[in-house]
Amino acid sequence: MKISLLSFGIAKDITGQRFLDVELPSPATVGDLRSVLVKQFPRLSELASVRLAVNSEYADESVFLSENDEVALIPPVSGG
Amino acid sequence: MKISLLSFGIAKDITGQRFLDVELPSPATVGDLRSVLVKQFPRLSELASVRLAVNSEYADESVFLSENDEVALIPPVSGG
Amino acid sequence: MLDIQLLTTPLDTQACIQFVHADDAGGIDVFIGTVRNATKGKAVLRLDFEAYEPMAIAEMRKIAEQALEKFGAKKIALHHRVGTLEIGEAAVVIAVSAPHRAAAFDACRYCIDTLKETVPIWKKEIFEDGEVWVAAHP
Amino acid sequence: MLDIQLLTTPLDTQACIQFVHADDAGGIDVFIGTVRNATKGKAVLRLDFEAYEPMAIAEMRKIAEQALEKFGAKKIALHHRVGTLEIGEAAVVIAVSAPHRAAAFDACRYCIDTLKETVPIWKKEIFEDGEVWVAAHP
Repeated sequence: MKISLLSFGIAKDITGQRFLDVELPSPATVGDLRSVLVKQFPRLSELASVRLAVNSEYADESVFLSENDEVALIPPVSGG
Repeated sequence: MKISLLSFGIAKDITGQRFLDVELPSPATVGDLRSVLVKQFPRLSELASVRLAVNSEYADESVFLSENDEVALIPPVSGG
Repeated sequence: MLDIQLLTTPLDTQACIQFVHADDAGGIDVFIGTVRNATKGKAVLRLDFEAYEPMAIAEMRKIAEQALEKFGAKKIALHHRVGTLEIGEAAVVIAVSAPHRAAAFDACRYCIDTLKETVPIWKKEIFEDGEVWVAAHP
Repeated sequence: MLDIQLLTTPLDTQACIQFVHADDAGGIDVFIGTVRNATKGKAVLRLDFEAYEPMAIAEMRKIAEQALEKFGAKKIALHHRVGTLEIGEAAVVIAVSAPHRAAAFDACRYCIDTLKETVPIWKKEIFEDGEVWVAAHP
């Protein structure tokens, strides 16, 4: 299935693009997606943290993804 | 000796005037003045607190007063 | 850097914020104390504030100096109003800048908490059927 | 009552204060986070903020709703800016009104502390000789 991946902040510098389509074998969890991304972009594991948000909500590793979910790579936030 | 007494807030309602001259036998402390005032204006003792300030500074009971000191009766403050 | 004022005119929050603004401060905390329309469920019409002016200013300055020193704040503006205030008007404005936000919050709170204990200013609540000096009696 | 905004234009502190003003609130606390001219002794030229906008607004709203509920605050305005900010400009303004001052301070502090942990907004510091995403690395 196809997931839309959004990258922000330093995660965008690492993936090289804001929008990226990722192909995953179905079923797949957030944890599975993380493994794929860290393998493809090893510098993600150098960050202080990387959270994943599914459809604008922080998501646990165990959450199952659906076709066309919008997943965002959230590196350490620094607003305020 | 003569002390100038200033009264504020409810203390002014009790003494009846903003400015009052008080005659005291010399030497006299802040505590002595307090005794005189409470005798003259018994309703002062109904207040939650009455502090005395000498020349714009809070003063302990043991402080000696001087002729022409300005003493203020400070009932419970409620600024802010 | 302090700006301490006792005023009979409406307080200017923006001026307080501008005073404390500094390029090396990352956080500003501002407290505004306004006149509430009720006390313990009873409607308040307005408030009268009076102050022992020279001592009030001296005590406000002491508090602000302590706050700069205790919390490492950069600048403090502390304005208090006296006279008659209508519902919703500001009685006090305190603005504090500091390098980091915790110091700004802590210093601002220290100022208002201490002001309410030591600064010789008195507030009388005017009701439909009478008036009361706040906190006078136990 | 909430006013949650993510803006590309300068923040209006006075509008935030006016929004939270209420006749039954006695205390307003306001936090303003401004761009400092240095980080760890190194001169900062300016900051670039970017946000995951729909999620940032949703998270800001969650935080403000929690603050209303946890502390009994009345109204909260929470404005964050994105884009390029110069030294001294405000990146965030949070205004909170509450019946009493402790609740206003606590709710305001809760908002900024939580915002800095959960809201998807990122800040890049631009120096003379390079740029750094703040807090990205351990």
